[in-house]
Amino acid sequence: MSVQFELRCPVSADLAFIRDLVRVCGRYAGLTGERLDHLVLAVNEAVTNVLDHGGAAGSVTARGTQDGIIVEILDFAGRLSAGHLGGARVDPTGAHGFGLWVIQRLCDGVSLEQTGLGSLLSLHMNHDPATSVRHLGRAGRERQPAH
Amino acid sequence: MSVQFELRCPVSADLAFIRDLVRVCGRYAGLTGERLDHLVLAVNEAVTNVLDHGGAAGSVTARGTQDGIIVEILDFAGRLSAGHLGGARVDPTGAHGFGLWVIQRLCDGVSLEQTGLGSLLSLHMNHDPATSVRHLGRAGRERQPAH
Amino acid sequence: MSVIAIAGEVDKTNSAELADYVERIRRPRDHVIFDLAELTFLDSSGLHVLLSCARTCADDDADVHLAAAQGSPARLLHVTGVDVRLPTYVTTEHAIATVLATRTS
Amino acid sequence: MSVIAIAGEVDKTNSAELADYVERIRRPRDHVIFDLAELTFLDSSGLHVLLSCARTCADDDADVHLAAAQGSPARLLHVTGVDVRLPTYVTTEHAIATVLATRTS
Ligand SMILES: Nc1ncnc2c1ncn2[C@@H]1O[C@H](COP(=O)(O)OP(=O)(O)O)[C@@H](O)[C@H]1O
Ligand SMILES: Nc1ncnc2c1ncn2[C@@H]1O[C@H](COP(=O)(O)OP(=O)(O)O)[C@@H](O)[C@H]1O
Repeated sequence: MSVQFELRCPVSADLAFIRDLVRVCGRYAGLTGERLDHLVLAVNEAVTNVLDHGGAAGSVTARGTQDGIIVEILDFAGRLSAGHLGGARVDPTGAHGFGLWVIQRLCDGVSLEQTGLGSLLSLHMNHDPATSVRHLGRAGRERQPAH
Repeated sequence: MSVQFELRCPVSADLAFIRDLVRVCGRYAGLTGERLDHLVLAVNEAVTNVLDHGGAAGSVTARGTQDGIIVEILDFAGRLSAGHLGGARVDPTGAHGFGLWVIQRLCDGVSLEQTGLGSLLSLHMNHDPATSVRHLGRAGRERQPAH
Repeated sequence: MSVIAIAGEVDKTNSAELADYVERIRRPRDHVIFDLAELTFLDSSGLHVLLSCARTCADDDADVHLAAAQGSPARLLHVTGVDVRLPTYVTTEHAIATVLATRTS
Repeated sequence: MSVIAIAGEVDKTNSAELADYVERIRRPRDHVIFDLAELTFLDSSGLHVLLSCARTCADDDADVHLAAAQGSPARLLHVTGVDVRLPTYVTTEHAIATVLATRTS
């Protein structure tokens, strides 16, 4: 689990392919069950936003870390702002989008940086606590993996 | 199937992870059954060689093409030569290695280029003929996917 | 009552298609039961389809019922609070029974 | 006769371990049957383990028998001609029966 990796692929319209890749990377980074599903959904939402609101061009980079995985979604158009992230609300009537809200709700950490190449959204997800023996106390009960 | 993609990851000791990624990419590129398995095995052998005989550092790049997929294995040490490829023999007694022979036997195309970054082995694999309606004649019977 | 089963993965590449389908299938005043047992992935655009169907239904006093959601889709319904806002059932049979009971009462 | 079942994936990261295991298990003059039914991946280094076991066996007049190979491992045995060089069986039961028959004859 400790071997580092970095994987890069372009944002493309094939969301299912990107989901499959993220799933392989997340599993390799030690995520399982619910937390793996959450990562896949969050990345899916961020990539969809690049296709819908951004320049429809960018890249997805997944990198293993000590604690789990970081997936960076780079939007070449560079129009995703901190205001968008901060303004995200959940709206169970469905009158507004809530992709950005879901991303921030599901990930352990979300950060946004404006770079020379575009806006870079970084999603952090730690290992599933329930898979780590040291954390098998309260946290383990709070976050049971699905299986 | 026609959306292009390019995916890059470093050569690492975790061969199982690289196999999983290649499998996802190959499937996305339209390979199935036997031909997908062959691609995975060929890439596994090439990466193993970088770890065993090369500098243990390099990268794997997978790219979708019109006809299938190209996977490039870059060995930073740059010592893989055409002589190695040409000299590869199968030896069913197992006295010698035959990774390079297997690679050339299983892939639709193999090429080697010395670049500034190292030796670049390119493996080409076309779509499974049996999945393409136009090719469902003799070729389709010759190469049945496993399922 | 319309029972609409959604299977596989719903994302932005096919959610508009799903919306069209739902609109075509539903008759006015029908309650709608979404059978999600075979749904393996649902993104926010797919969830919008369910919610916008709920709004249309509400306009003619009908409800949308969500049944048998599993895994990732079930969790999306949960974190967004949609499973509290809309009547949600463990099985489709249960959803159907409830709608039938409401009708006859 | 030793029946050695190999399951999962064998690649360069664990083939040396497999070689040690095979060497430890096998008694002199034993025929070896590799039960490959649960083997999902075999690389050339893993194939080397089978072949080097066959060479050791040959030194004391025993054989290596390959049984129940599936999918990718079966194809590697095939393209390399190993499935012609070594006795190969569709099932492990068949391999065992054959070895037993050889013994009593
Ligand atoms: N990559 C992006 N580039 C520019 N604007 C974005 C991007 N992602 C999100 N936004 C803005 O943030 C808003 C909220 O996004 P989101 O919560 O995902 O819902 P939705 O995509 O359904 O509108 C979008 O409507 C858009 O204005
Ligand atoms: N990446 C590489 N760098 C340098 N030499 C290589 C590389 N790959 C293969 N070779 C050479 O080619 C030979 C044959 O390789 P191969 O057929 O894969 O069998 P094996 O790896 O079991 O020796 C190796 O023994 C090595 O000398």
